[in-house]
Amino acid sequence: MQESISFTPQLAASPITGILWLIPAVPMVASGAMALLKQAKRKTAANLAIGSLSVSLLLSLVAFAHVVSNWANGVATRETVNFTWLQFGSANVDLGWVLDPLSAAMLVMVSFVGLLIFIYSLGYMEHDENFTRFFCFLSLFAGSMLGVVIANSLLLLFMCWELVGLTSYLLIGFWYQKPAAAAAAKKAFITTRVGDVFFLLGIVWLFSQTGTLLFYNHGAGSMEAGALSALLTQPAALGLTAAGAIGLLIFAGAAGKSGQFPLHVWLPDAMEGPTPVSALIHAATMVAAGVYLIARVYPLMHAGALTGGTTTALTVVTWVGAFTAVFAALIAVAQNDIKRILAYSTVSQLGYMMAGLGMGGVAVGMFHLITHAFFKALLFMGAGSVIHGCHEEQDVRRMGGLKDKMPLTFITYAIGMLALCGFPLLFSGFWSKDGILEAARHWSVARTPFYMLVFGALLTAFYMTRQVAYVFFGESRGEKTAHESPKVMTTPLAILAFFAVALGAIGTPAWPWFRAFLEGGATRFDMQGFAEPGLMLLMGTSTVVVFLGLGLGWTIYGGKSPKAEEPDALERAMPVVWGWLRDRLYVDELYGGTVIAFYGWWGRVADWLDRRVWGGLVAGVAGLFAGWARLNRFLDTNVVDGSFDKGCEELSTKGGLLARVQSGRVQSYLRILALAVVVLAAILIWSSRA
Amino acid sequence: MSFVFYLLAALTVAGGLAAVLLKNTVHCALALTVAFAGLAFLYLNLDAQFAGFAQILVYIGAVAILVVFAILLTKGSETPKDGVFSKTWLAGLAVAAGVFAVLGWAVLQTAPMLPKATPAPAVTVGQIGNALVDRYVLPLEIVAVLLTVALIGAVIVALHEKEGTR
Amino acid sequence: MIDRLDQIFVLLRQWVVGFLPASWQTAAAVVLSVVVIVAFFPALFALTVWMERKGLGRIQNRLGPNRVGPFGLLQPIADGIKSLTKEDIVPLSADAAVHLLAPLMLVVAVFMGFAVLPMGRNMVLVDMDAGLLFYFAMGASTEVAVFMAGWSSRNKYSLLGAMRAVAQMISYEVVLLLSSVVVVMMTGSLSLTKIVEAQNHYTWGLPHWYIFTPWGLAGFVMYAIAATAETNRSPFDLPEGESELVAGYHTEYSGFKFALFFLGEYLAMFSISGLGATLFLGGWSAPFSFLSWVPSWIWFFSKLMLSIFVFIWMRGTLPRLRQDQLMNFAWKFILPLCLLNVFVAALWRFMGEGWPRWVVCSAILVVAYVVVGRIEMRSEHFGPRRYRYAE
Amino acid sequence: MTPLAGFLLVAALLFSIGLAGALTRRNAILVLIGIELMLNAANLNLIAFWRYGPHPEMLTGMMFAIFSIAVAAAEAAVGLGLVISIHRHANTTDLDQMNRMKG
Repeated sequence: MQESISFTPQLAASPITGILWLIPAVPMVASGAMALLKQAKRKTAANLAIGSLSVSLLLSLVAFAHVVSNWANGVATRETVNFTWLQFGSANVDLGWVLDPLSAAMLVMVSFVGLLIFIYSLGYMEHDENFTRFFCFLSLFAGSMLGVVIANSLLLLFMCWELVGLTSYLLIGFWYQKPAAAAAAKKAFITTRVGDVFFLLGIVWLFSQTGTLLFYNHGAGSMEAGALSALLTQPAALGLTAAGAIGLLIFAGAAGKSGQFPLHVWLPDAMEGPTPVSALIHAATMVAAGVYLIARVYPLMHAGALTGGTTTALTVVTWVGAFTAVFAALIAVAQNDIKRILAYSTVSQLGYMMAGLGMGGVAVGMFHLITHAFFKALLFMGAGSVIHGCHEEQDVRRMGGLKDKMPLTFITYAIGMLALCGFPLLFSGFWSKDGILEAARHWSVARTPFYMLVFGALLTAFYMTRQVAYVFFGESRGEKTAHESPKVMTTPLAILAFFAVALGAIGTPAWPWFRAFLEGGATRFDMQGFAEPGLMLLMGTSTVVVFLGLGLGWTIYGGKSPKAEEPDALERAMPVVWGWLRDRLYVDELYGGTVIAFYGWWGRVADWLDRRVWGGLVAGVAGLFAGWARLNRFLDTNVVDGSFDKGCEELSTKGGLLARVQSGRVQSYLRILALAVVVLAAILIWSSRA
Repeated sequence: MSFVFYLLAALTVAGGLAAVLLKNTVHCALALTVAFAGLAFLYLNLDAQFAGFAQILVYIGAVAILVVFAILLTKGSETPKDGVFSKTWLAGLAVAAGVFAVLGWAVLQTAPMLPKATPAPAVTVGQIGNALVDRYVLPLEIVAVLLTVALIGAVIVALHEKEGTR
Repeated sequence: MIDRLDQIFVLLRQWVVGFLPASWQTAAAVVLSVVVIVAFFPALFALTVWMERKGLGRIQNRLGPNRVGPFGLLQPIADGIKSLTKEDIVPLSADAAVHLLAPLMLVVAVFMGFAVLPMGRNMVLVDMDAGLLFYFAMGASTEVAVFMAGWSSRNKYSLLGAMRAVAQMISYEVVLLLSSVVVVMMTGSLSLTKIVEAQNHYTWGLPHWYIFTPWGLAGFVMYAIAATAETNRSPFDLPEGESELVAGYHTEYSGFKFALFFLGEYLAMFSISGLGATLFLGGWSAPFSFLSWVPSWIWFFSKLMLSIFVFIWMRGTLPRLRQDQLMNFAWKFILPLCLLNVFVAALWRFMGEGWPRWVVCSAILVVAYVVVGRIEMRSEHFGPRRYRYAE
Repeated sequence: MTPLAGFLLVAALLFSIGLAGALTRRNAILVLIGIELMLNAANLNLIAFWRYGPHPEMLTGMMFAIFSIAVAAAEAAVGLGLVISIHRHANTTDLDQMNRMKG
């Protein structure tokens, strides 16, 4: 019997891997249940969402523990469960899920941060009448994101990827009454779609080359030596190997999701969504999905690299990342919407991650991803709490002096901000960012990215200081008086703040636990890690840079509290540049002026063609036929009819006779049928024997 | 041609004849079950165990009962005064006879070239099951859909159109 | 010695058959076993009737039969003599032939069912490859007999009873089949002997009976309910609800024919209990490995009698359902759960060894049971009926 | 006469009987009964050919028969449902009176 079941998977080495699919399945089922709920059943919805996600968190922790224990026994975990989904001809499409350090770490991060944000939203969305729908979307998102994480097949990953895109669309446009929100949702959807097209192309190409979309399948997967070497021999255009080209296509998709330079425009607008959404999707998890994707297909990207060297794909990733980092940081300096500032900082941090992946490998990029997920979620939720406290005010110039009114928010926010700036030694951001800088310093291709990233760090410290100075210091400039947010919102803040500090401990040069965990080496604590030549110097530089940024920011914005109307301090200094930055370097306008304008123009042309040319033609033809028809009618009425009518009468009388046959009796029909069969059979047999 | 075969054939044909000839409709239905049973035994005689039992289960267990229900629901059990055969029964009979003539003629014509007795094939239910889910999986799915549709359709057709009930 | 005792009936048969010429032996063996079955189960029937009347008496705080013989043990025999000597009345307007055929057909069909039941190691009349299917085919053909009985009596009570009986039997036969399908899915065979063999293993002295799995337990419960309905036992005894329609489809029967119906009913009960034991309770296999020296047939019949006792117990305890409740219960409650159970069994097989499948499968079943139950109980199918007068 | 020919003859006879019933009875239900008989005759053919055919292990004829049994069950259900609903409308199952669809 066992054999007759075609899709029996090669059963996982451990029970936990066998039921890994439950991790995404549970929230998805929950969201399905919520979709059926009445809007009034807020409590049920909240319980369902949080309960299901905590189940996922529990399972993720079990999986993580399993991986860690394996690792402690010196076994690198990579357990997969694969099964055939479709089969056409000889090719069959397999799906499956994988448990390895990468997915385990990501699972825990996503479900943990997600859970905190769910709890936070309880408070934040309290007064929204579509509470239930909100949680339905949230859990659907959580489910599909976890699906992306565990996917062992590029196709499954792509499905979940699209689901994630859909939920992000739904959630950005959650307040669809606001035209801005609706527009932002559309923009996000379409922009990411541009990337996804390339991604899909990459998938198809990969399938056509390797015949499988599984990452790991006991040596037969597309991320394993056999397939990769095959890909390397395949030349593609522009002196790229097939591996490189596919890598670039996939990177285009990743760039779309995690807002890398050409496709970053949707992310800042996405802030129209509710703040928990911004925190969950557009800071912690979804935008990180792109980075995660690159980490997943890293073998492909890295394939064919000479020892210590790099590949075209990785170089592109690096440059795009580094450029995005600086570019977005620059724009962030001149924004006034508290969430927009964070959004641009997210874009720039994603740039850091990409650069880290490009230059330092999976461990560096992923470490920054994890730490960033925590402190950026913290920042966003802090911002949310501020907005909540200031009665939906988002303009930093209309806030101020909040540090006394909302102390808890202030402290946690400060911690997040310092972590983001990479304040030395204490904060996780420092270590992860230093990891990237360290990698950049050793990069063989060029030195420029290093300087760019350092400059980016300076800018980061600067704009964060500006923001904090605006929001929390000086005296209040808002109309209404602010108030501290409820416990249900501040508690997650505190927890996240703790991790924003503590996570640094697992990634210091002295004890690179995380890197060892991902790459499966042994690790122990020794101070010699710092003794590596130039490392101290590097740490010194970044420290100096950070303090420089903080100092600059403070000297310019600290203490004083300009009126909302009067121009910004920097604006007075250099209005032109400021204008550019405030207008986001005109990227949107550029797209508007080129692509969109072209479509608009083309649409008008088509419209004109329709109205004038084709329409005219049609009208002309129609007129022609109309005239012909008139002529006919004349002939008919005067010539044909007489004789024709006679003929008709004849026919109807004869037809009446014929209609007798149609007696309406079933059996008569049946009889005729049988007769026909008899005759037919007789003829057949007769002919056959003759 | 064994004795058993003749016995079963006689049983089946007699059942069929009774089913179409008897006056009382319910008797017809019962005679039909006899014919079905005879057929089932014929299948067994042909070493088609599974088909035989399926025949009993489906036809005697379900179809015959269904017919009986229909008869009682349409009070067709009482025999009409003006005969049970339609006005055109003679023509119908003639046609049926013609059909039998042609078929029988064909069989007898081809009888010499038909294969002689072959050893009984050893077919287990397991093989049938595997064939169902592997070579014949598509027909299986389609039949499943068909049965569902038929079920729903029959229910809807037979439902009262009166609102209030269901 | 022990296995001699285990195989005692088989050996006896060989011994008896040994006296005949070789050419007749196989046929003779079959005939002999048939004779034994046909002789044994009516005897068991007599015993069971006594048990039932005694048990009901205890439950209803009466003494039960206590005049004929010690503890009224000879009561069934007295009843038998009575019904055999009674006049056989056939209503004037009745359809005599059908009226006569119905009870015979019923009893024959029921007896057929025993042919495939393995009543002990090597103790099965015909080890058919499609045994289960055969059993259900025979069960299906009893419905026709019941209908014949009800219709031929020309009595509205009989007809109503027959209609109820047939409708109920058809509905619950679906459930019966579907709840047995899971076992077939797991064993991969329709042969009852193979099914028993598949359950005849032990870990730490505990048997691998199917009832000790989530889907098996669910399947067994549903099977038991369906079996109760299939044999028209209380609480599903509407076809014979004497308070509603005198005695259902055998109202117009008396004397020996009635006795045949009575017998057929109990035989059906035996065979369906035996099948249940075979499918879910490991047939003739011992409940603990250290008890496997006890002869297999003892285990089979003790399981059978146990379920008979449960039948009697239920009859003494539960009130009768209403027809619409009965139908709704079959089609809207058990059937969905049955289908889900089939799915769960597939999932069980799909997930392979290990604890997760236990958790997941049980969780699914329990949740479905609770949810469907809640929904159904809300709907008016099961609650008190809203009567609409003057329609 | 070969066994196969015998089965085929029985099937032919049964088919003709069913056809005769379908053609001569007035009660719609009995017409359905006739059709059932015809279907069964076809099944008998299928199984006979499977049994005496060249490749019984391929199970083709058997499968045909099994599927046609299933389909016949569906047919019976729908047909009888139709008969019942017709009876509800026209209050008759006499086919000679059901001739409203005459041309």
